[in-house]
Amino acid sequence: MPDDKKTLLELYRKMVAVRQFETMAGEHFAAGEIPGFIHLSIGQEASSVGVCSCLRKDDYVVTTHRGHGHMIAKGADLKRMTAELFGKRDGYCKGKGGSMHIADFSIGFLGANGVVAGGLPIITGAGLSIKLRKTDQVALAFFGDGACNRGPVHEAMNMAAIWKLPVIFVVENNQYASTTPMEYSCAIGDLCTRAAGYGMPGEKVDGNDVLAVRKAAATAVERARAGEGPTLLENATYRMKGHFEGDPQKYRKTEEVESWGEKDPVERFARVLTKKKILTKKLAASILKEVHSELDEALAFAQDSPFPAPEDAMNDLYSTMEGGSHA
Amino acid sequence: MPDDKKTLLELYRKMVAVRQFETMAGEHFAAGEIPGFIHLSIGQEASSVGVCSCLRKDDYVVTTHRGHGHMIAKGADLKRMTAELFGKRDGYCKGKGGSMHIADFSIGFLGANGVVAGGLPIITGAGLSIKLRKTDQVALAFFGDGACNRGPVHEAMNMAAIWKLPVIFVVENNQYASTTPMEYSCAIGDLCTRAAGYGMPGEKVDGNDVLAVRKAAATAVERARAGEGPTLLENATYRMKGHFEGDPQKYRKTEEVESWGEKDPVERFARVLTKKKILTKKLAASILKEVHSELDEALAFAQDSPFPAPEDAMNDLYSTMEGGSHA
Amino acid sequence: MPDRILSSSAALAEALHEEMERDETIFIVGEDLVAHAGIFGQFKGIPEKFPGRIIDTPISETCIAGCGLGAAMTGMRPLVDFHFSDFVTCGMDELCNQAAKIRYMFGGQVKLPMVVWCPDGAGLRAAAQHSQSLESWFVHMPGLKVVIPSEPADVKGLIKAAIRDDDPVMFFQHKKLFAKEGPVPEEEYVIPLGQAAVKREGKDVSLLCYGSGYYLCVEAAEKLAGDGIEAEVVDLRTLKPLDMDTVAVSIQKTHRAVVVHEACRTGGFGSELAARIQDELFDELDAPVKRVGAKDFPIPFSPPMEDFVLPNVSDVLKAVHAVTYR
Amino acid sequence: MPDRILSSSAALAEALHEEMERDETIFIVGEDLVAHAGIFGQFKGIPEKFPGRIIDTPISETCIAGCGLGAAMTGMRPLVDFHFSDFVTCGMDELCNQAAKIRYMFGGQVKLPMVVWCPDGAGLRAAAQHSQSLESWFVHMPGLKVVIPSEPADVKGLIKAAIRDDDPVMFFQHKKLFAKEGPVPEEEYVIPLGQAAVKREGKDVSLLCYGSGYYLCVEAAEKLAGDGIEAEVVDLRTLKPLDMDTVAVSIQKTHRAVVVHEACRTGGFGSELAARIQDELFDELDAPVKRVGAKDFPIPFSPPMEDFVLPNVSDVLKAVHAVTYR
Ligand SMILES: Cc1ncc(C[n+]2csc(CCOP(=O)(O)OP(=O)(O)O)c2C)c(N)n1
Ligand SMILES: Cc1ncc(C[n+]2csc(CCOP(=O)(O)OP(=O)(O)O)c2C)c(N)n1
Ligand SMILES: [Mg+2]
Ligand SMILES: [Mg+2]
Repeated sequence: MPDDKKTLLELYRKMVAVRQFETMAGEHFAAGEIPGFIHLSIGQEASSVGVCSCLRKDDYVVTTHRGHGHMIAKGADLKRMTAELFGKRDGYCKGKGGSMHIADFSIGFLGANGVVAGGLPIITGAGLSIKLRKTDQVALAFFGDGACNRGPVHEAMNMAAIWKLPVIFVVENNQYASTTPMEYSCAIGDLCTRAAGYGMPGEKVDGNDVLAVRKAAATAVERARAGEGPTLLENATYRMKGHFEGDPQKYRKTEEVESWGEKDPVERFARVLTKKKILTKKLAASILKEVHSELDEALAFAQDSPFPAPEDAMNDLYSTMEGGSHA
Repeated sequence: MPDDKKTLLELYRKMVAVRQFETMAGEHFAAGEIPGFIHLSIGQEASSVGVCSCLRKDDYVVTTHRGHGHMIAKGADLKRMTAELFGKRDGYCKGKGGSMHIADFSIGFLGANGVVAGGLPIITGAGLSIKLRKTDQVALAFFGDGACNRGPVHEAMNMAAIWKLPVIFVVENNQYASTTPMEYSCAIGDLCTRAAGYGMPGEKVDGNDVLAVRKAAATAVERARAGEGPTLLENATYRMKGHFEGDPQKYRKTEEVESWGEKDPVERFARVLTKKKILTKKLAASILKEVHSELDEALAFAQDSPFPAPEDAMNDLYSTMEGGSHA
Repeated sequence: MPDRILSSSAALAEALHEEMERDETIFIVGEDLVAHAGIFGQFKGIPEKFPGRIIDTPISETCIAGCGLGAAMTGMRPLVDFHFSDFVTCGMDELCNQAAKIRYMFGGQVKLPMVVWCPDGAGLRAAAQHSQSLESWFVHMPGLKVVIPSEPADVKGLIKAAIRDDDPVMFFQHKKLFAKEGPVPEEEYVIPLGQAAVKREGKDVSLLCYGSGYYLCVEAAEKLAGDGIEAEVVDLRTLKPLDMDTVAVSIQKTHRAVVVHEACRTGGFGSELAARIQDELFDELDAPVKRVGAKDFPIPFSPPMEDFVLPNVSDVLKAVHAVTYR
Repeated sequence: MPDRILSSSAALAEALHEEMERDETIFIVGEDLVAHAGIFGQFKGIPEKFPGRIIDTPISETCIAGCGLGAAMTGMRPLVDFHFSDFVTCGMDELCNQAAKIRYMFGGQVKLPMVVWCPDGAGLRAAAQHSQSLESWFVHMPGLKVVIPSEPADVKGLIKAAIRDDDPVMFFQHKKLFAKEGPVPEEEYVIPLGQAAVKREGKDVSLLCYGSGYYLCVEAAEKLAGDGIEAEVVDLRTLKPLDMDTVAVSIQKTHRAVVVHEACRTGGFGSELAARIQDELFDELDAPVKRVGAKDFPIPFSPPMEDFVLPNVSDVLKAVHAVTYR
């Protein structure tokens, strides 16, 4: 996996794109333009971008309620993403899904999920499908530290392991599940140690270091593509914002939040690239500008897109419904 | 825990009782006297008896579809057990439960379960209840190697571990889940290694050696009573009969069955006791006779007990149902 | 003493304070309860007042449900918070194959005093996986009771009855109703399960409802009064046990009925109630029993579509006109 | 060519052989399938003929369901064997929050050709946790289709339609019917979903049924014929989509209807159908629609009690007499 200048800058650009997308989404949520509730991944960009940089377009990904970053990193169209968050007709899901239920099958993005751990059995099925169809795709699931405590995660890891499915399990351990600290809901230090119980490799990675993430993910992807089975990666990171936008966050101290602010993965990578003389202030500014102009475009697209007609609610349920009434 | 002569003989007597009960049940099932289907624990007596020998009457136990042995070992009345298997009015559950759904709350036996792993969340709740009520009881679950692959097992172990509940998880690894060999459904050799993923001790025990089982269980029970939290015990054993009575058993070889027959836990313990000069042929014969006469009594009780009246089906659903109709 | 005006959240919290004071076997268990006193503030003050008796869990709905059950089987009286009713899907085995059946299967050996508390309903733009009303699944499951209050006073009286009940009770509260206020008596009271309330009298049509459907009916009844139609509003409050007597008395008066709920129409509780009414009161009916419920689609995210799928006051009016036209 | 006489197991196996031959994206996944070709012998010959396309799983119902879904989303056409329908409780999230909603939530981006195959029903003395008929839960879940064949010929034609369908289909077969035999056409045929079959014509009462209820109705109709009552037996075959046209035509002729199923009565499919009939065909009805189903109890183990709880032919007769008396 080449880590040439172009690649590194592309990683950085993606991280900035995720960060700025999330920031934009937060602002427009606050302004009342985004209905429902949204969960931002600010602080976790190294994980989404690092992992997805190892994937092909035809590889499969599922994510969680906190999946904007993963989707952008997998190559989604910002316009249709934004429009979906806004509940507009030109959104990826025509406004039916919103932030928590967004997908783009054309890039193998099999969807966000409003049910914690809901994607894990699905990705296992995608892995089985790859194996049955004998392609060299891989299937990858992002999930949270909190999700690790749900049964489907256990069943999925075991099943992927016994069948040596090309599945990569990426737990983004951002220290909290909603209000619950990871140390409360888990009696061991590292979630990745559970991998041993399934007979698969498990690795803990500095999840705020995009290159470390990328390296670990590359190994896992290679393993999977080679038919050697699944891997569990634990990306240790931190969500810098509330669980959802508007979260009163009584469960954590300002100092803690601030200390993690210093480990901000985007700034950190910028420092690395600057040191390597790959990134300059000027280049950083122009990347940011480029990202902003893309986002402005996406925003305008979303704002201009009409709301769905009420009756559009009646489309897209069944593929075929003939010879009978369903209501 | 004293292992004096009396205790050892009592262990032996219990093992014989379980073995003979199961044999009797198999015969009367074949004769058409027991409705439905039954799952015998022949070959697993060291586990049921060894574990339960460490429990008090007020400790809680849940078991599976293969729970006759556990129930007898916990001190159940053979008469009411037999009557329940026969579907009779004087059975433990008045004929409503049968073999797979039998319980005796007076001895802390919270029930068999027709759903694989169904007892695990329940026993965790019993453990929580003990903790909240501040008693020194313990709560123990028997389950199978196949059950280990279900999500509730994962959730239960994690929950018991983080709260340090007085729960003991006993997996009876009898090498098969119905037709499925343990090695197929699990990519690791020992199920007990999963304990590490929850931060609890896990131990593999020769499940056909009643004293080894008893020793490991004693340690786990002590730990639980002392408030130090849960333990996972894996009792390696073998079911010497089919999954259910009538199982065509195409999935295993006669040689395998025969080779485990040589490790028969009852005979093995008899040899140990004989060597220690605790058991003589004569004593063994008299124990067997004693057990048989108990079983004859139980059988007569069951056969004499009337079937429930059809309308008895309408009792026992709700504790209270006033002020409205439920149908 | 005049009634205070309280929200449903406050009414619930008040009832729980009183009950937990009274009976120390009561405890609350679920996800993310302590830090914010429940996601709807429904447990306000309880973490401070009853430390250790409101317990945060990992995200493990299956085990949470089973855990409540195991505690209920061994002397405790748990209230299990299911976070969002949509996630009952993760505990259906524990609720339906275990909690609902254990007393029966074991021949009545044990009591199961457990409340499964589920915020349900749509309207928050929370989309398909956080908006469902699934009560009819549980009505179809012998061994469970099903309670769905509408007004704050009902919340208080019914949660007390549910907690004191020795059987497993599914208790649903609509997410959009937590902040809604209403008078709540100060004094101790319990509303027995299985008692519907005629909340508005009328002679022309019976509006049979519960939960959020109640508010649709109240508004519809106001409007109908303007048109000279006197609608009787019967708040069922508990679906199992069901107060069929009150329903029958109302229909014997009005001879027309509309069932209103937010759950989707096909297979919803309206089907059960309509089927029973036409069976038991066939000769009383001057028109078919109409059912108002959500259209048979998952709840879509975007506001115009969500609003379209959900039942509204004009759906109730239309149904009333259809049955009173005859 | 005269029809062969086959059991439902054999009819299912035959259909699967033909379909798997035709379309290599079809595979079967579930517990304990290979060694004994399914617990009811329903997959006879498939392990030998299609190795690798019938896959044993660990005991992990949640993941099995999700696994089928993930495969369906990515180009395969899985048949998920749920072992016993009672265990759908362990996969409700995957079936109802995922499979039923994913196409819709994602704006129609994907097709989900998945059959969830569930042996259901009682009568085997298997007690409360292995005897349920839970179809009405899924009828209440938009996004799923629900198919329940009765006779072997229906099994063959309907499983083919279910497999070829691009939506998730819940397919229930009664455990006691696997061995029951009937004529099955030799030639290729598919029974489209949403087509009921009038299997016996009659002018006095419509018996609306499916699955094991069908056989109760056939027997009842015979008996009724002796009493001079001509019962029309309508085998619904699929509950969603529902062939309401055929139901309506029948009722327009008979003006009386009894719905018969094994699921417990309260909240069962009979409620939905009765509610719809009285709504849509009010003026056609000369008597209330009666529902015959199991009594509202878990299935007890002991034979006399199980028999008492389950619906039987005399329940059907009683219901018919109640509606034809008027
Ligand atoms: C099955 C289920 N239970 C509970 C919830 C409510 N919920 C949404 S997100 C969340 C916390 C998830 O924590 P984690 O898995 O660590 O992901 P993070 O939010 O930290 O990204 C909870 C409890 C849910 N959506 N689904
Ligand atoms: C949730 C669930 N899935 C499947 C079954 C069917 N079933 C009953 S026993 C059994 C095998 C259990 O194996 P194991 O846990 O090893 O226990 P053993 O029978 O060996 O004692 C299966 C698959 C069930 N009862 N419950
Ligand atoms: Mg987290
Ligand atoms: Mg086993």
